[in-house]
Amino acid sequence: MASNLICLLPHLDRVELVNGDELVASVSVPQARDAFSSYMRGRLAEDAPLYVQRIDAHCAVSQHLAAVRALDACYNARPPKGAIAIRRALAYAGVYYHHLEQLFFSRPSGNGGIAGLVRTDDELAAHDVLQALRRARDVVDILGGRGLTPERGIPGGVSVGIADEQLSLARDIASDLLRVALRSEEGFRARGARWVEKQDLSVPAYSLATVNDDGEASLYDGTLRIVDPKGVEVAAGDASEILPMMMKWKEDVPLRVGPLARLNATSGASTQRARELQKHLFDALGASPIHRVAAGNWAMIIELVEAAELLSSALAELAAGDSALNASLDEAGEGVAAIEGARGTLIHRYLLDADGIVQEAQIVSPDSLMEADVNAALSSLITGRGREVTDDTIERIVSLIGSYQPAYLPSAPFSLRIVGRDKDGRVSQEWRRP
Amino acid sequence: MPNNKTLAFYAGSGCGGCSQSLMLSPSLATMLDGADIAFWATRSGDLTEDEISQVDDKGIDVLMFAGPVDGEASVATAKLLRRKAKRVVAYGACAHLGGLCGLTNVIPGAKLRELAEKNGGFIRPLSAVIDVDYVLPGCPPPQGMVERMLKELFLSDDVPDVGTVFASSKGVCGECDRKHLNSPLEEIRRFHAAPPDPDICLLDQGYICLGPVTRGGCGAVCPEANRPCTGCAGPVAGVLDQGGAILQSLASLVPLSGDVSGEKEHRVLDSIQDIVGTAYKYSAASSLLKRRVNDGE
Amino acid sequence: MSDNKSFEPKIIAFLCKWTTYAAADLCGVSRMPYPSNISIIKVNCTGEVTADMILTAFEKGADGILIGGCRPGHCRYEGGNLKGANRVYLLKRALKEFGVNPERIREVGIAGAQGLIFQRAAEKFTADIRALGPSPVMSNA
Amino acid sequence: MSRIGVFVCRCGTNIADTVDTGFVAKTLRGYPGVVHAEDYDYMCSEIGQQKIRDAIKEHNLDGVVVASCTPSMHQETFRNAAEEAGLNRYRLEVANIREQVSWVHDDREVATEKAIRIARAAVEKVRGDDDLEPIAVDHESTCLVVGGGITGIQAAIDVANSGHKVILVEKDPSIGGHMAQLSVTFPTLDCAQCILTPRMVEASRHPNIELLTYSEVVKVAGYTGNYEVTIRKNPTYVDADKCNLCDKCTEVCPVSVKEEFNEGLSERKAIYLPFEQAIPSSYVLDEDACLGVKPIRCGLCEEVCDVGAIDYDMAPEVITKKVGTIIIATGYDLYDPSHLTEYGGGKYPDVVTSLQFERMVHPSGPMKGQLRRPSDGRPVKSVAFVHCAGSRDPGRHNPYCSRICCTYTAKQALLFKKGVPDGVANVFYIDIRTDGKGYEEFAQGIISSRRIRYIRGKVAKVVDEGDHLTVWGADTLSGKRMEIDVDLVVLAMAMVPSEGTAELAKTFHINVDENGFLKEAHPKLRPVETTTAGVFIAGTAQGPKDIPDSVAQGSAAASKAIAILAAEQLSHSPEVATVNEELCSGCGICTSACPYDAIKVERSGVAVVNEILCSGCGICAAACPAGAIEVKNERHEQVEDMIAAALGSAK
Repeated sequence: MASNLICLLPHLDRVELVNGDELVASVSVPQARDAFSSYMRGRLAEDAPLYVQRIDAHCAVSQHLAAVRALDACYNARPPKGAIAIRRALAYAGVYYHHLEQLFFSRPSGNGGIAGLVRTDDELAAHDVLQALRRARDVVDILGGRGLTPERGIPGGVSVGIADEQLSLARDIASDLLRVALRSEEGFRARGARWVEKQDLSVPAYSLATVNDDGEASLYDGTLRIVDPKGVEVAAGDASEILPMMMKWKEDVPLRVGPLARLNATSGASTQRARELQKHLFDALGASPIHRVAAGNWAMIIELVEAAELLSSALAELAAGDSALNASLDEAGEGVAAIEGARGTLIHRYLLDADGIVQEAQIVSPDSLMEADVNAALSSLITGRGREVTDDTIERIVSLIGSYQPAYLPSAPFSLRIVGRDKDGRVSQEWRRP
Repeated sequence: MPNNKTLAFYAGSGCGGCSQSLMLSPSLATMLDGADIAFWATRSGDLTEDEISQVDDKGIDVLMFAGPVDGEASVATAKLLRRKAKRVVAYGACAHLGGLCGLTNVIPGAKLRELAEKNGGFIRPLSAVIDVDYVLPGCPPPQGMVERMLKELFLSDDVPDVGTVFASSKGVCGECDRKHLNSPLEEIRRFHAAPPDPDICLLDQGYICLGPVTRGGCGAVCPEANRPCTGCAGPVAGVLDQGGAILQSLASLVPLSGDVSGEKEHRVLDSIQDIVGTAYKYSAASSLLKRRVNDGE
Repeated sequence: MSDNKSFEPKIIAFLCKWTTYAAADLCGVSRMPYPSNISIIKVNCTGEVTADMILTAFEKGADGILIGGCRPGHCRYEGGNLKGANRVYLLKRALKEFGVNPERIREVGIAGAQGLIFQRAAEKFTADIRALGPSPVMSNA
Repeated sequence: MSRIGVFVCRCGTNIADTVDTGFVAKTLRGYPGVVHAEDYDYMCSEIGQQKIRDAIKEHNLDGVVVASCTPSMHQETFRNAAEEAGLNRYRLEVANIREQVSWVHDDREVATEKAIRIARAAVEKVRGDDDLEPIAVDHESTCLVVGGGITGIQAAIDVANSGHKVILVEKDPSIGGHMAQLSVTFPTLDCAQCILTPRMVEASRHPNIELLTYSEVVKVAGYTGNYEVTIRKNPTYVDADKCNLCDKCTEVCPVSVKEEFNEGLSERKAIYLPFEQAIPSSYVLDEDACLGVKPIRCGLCEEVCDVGAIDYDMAPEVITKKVGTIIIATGYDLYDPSHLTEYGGGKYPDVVTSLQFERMVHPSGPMKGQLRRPSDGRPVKSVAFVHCAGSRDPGRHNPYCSRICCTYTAKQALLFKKGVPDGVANVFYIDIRTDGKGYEEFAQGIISSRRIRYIRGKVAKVVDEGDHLTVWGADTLSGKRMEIDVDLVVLAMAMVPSEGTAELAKTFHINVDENGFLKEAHPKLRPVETTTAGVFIAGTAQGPKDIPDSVAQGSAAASKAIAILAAEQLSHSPEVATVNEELCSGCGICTSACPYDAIKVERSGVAVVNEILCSGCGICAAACPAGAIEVKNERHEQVEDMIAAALGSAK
């Protein structure tokens, strides 16, 4: 393992396919033990949101906000409404940006992304999508203070308010983003839905998501809720309650997070249009909970619409010139917070000393939460294929991993390695994701 | 004008921010129009050594290299890529300086270090292993700098001088609108208390801001967002060691108390926490000391 | 630790031309030897010594750095030596983080007439650096 | 590519004994940029210098290194030679291989190797050196003297006599200072007024001296040769030109306050004449004591003034003056006696300070020379003089010796015995320090006359018993405890810097020492200069001293000032800080680092160096976060290359 920062986060590293004579399959989500904690130890607490977003730039906004919220908890601070409003809007813009990028630019199809895309004559002009992505970045810039990697979040609030003209610019952009999201969803339904329907691999799993007071999905804060494969609630609580449970579960209980889980573990989207669009999904694949792995893509594009709607209404509510943007901070201590990151539930935990210096730090990423689920899916796939390793098997594995899209491949800058081993455990064969 | 160059993008490792910053550039489409793309690898796995080898030597006009160099394998890849490219751009803070990854060079006794050492690799800036022709700073590079690079490299008849850094030679302060009062540094402040006054120089208020030692070109975005500059664009043209430069300046701002023991000044200086994470956040690997050593400490 | 018997430390001395540099001259005039390990760079004031100068010296292979200026309170430039001392104080904290023993930098305040004190300081510092062994910084490339 | 010549001096055998100079020259010949290298017996000799001149011409050298003795010895010699051959003098550097190599190392191999490194480092410096020209500066030819005591008066007269204008600023209403208060001066016992007054008059009438009394300097800007000073003239409310000293105003004035000139032993009115010989000779209305001039609440003085000299509408006047040099002679105050609680200082009326005693024995003082106890007016028959009151007491008071107390106490004891022949004078001393010309003879004469009782020991305590004071002490010679009843105790108070000296030092950008006195540039070699060029100090503001020393310093400062004022133009070293505008972002950190206010961030957003103010110390360069500031010919790259060469490392 290199000392690259990505290894600080639990991430998908490789798929072990063959173990001696026995054909098995397992993903591995290693993390240098305590690496993130070692890296962060001794750092200024308020810098944590700046580090984490640069460890994981695809999910920069989610990482930033998860760290900021965990710091709120460390200082026992209750940010004022104005600050929460800004952060919420930022969270929605971040999810929008992420989903758009993932869906159009980081798919494991085409020749590696952007270069091919620009030359594609898609009905949704590549130019339009790229423009929307840029504008989404501009909203992140306005709300977060810096494009791609926000700066505004600080313990107990935000560093500064948003100027009037900036706010109205963001509002203009947001309505445009909704338009693009709706067109995208339409386009997807026309072509992608059929593809999803064909991918019949279905793996029952528990689902984890954050719900608001009405039981609807929430993308910033709320109560964590876990439902079993049948959709029956098995646990609910805040991050500090759920975290210890997760740590015990994640090895052996198939747990799913991300857009599909947000569909399964909640009463549905919190916005009207997204709710309507969810009906199409249910019509095609049956009622919630849906365990068809490929449905993650569909759920994601609906969430793109939801994020745009939420962004518009959050921006409408934002009052420029609100000066009460910071809460007083208590003595520093330990804090845990979860946020519905674009890729799924993301949990941050920090332990600070009295000076606000990081002593311990922990990130529980969607990747690591879903380890068991992916393994179950792989296992099911391999068994179904008669344990024969052909090129087609590899293709299917890649496709399966791709279906966990929200949480997997594109966001890990490491390649997916598919490894076969001989009897002695030596790597005998190795495939790389094309 | 159409761009007839052959270009390539390679992000060996890293967080993915650099490729996004390039993708989002408004000039991207213009740049790609007419260009040949040798490869566009946003992670090392996108491209094997064999695939790179197939490209003609000097067959790439401009190669943009993002991400840190962090081990023998990546050094070899960097050298191979160098052979294939006429011009190499160190793209983003990791390639330019080692970036945030560079802090792992300095973490004492951590597992991370052992792992890195076993791998024969500390974080190094690209220029430590191959000749670098151009630098695009930033974590990730700010839009203005990306635009400038694309224009000068691909959309202009003139080729920029080797050694060009697509940023200002001056510090971020030159672009910061905050009012500068020249206040002495008598107390270090952090975001524990209320955030700083958004109109007054952060250093004046006791917040450690790397604006003076960091290349501008970003438009002082972070101070604009009421947060101090953390130095992502690397040292200004006139200094070698970014961290050393901010430390000497901070010490200079502490007023002499008149007591020659220096106790009062030391109290202020002692209250600066996380020296490396603050002064060398992105530049530890490219500092004059480069990495942590064992000096019998 | 290396074989310190065969180890000859390389020491760069940044000396203020008004005082410690003159004290070193006085050692010469008085034929008071001190270790040849010390190479002197004349500066106007220890307050002129930059972080780049100190770190460059380490990077170029110095095992120790002696900074000699006016005694505290006696600077010709109204506390330039104290400003320099504050910079070194902070820089030493960074050196420590990089694992470099901050004892490799020593500051002395020696008046121009104090040749003997310079001689002793030079001897002591050379002996101390010899005991610390070679600086690991240069082999760090 | 540089064309550098290297000349290695053998210095007879001084260098050549330990350093193989031939090998050094040979090795340097192979160093990049060196086109000529040779060694010679004595480079400083005419022949040696000629070698430099010849080589510069022959090889068209653009830089020269002379490896020889310390640069403070012959750098100027060699630079002159280089200049004669047409090379800019600042392109010659000296590598110090005698004092710092051959004379301190004895191993020939080691010394030779080190000499090579040192010479190479000098080559690296020369390689980066630019042509520089000294900076010529026009200047003002007026001198500002601050403080109108005997020191300031002396300095003012000396400068004025050299034909230059002087502005003499005094914060009190009259010049004269403490000397005007004294009875007689030791060791000659001539009357202080008699020798001072002619000088005061001379100063006031001198055509080149402009006298500004009741005035204070509030701001100083600029640099040597070109200072702009802002002076506040406080209102006296009396037109000095009209006042005819009739004294009617004081007769009607209803307010009485303690009289400063008599150290509080008498009272004066709110409108008053500072003292009889005051210059300017005019009454002054003390605004703080007056019942009120704005609005006028009394007006009696104006009513009785026949000549209409009283003007209640006077207001403070702020003026600016341009001066070339400044002499500060702001004198001393006595240490506050109330710090000496064990002696009842400031509390017991019959425990007086040495200056109060001067007024008491002064023939025209408040007691007309008849010594009486301030408390009850009884004649004084016995006195205890206490030496070192507040001096030489590092823990509690001032650590230093006030220098003049031993001698003046002897004088005061003598004056007491003269006035009260049957009186008893006791002097408590630690030891007797009488270091001036004739002082020892004077004091010993008094001590050995045995008319005065000298007791070696400190006074522990003074107790006011109503009709007398009891002095508790010890005679350390006999080891006996002492308990003496006296009518009066005189404390030989320590001298301290006059009030406001610390602020004054800030105003003039100069330093104070650990005791608060103004600090000289060098305690021995530059006693009246400060680290700020063109600002000089003299008299007791610099440290305790007697009248002759003060006057001598006044004259010394005057001669230093005249040297500048008389110069056609001032010349300034060109090795000053310079700002690279391409790198400076205008952060302003340099401005707080500069000891001389020589660097400012201009509107253009970059820092600008005032080369005339800049001393080239480089402190700003090390404060600059951007590496934008460098001292000319000592640029960062030069120094870094020198470091590498000195370490024997590649660049």
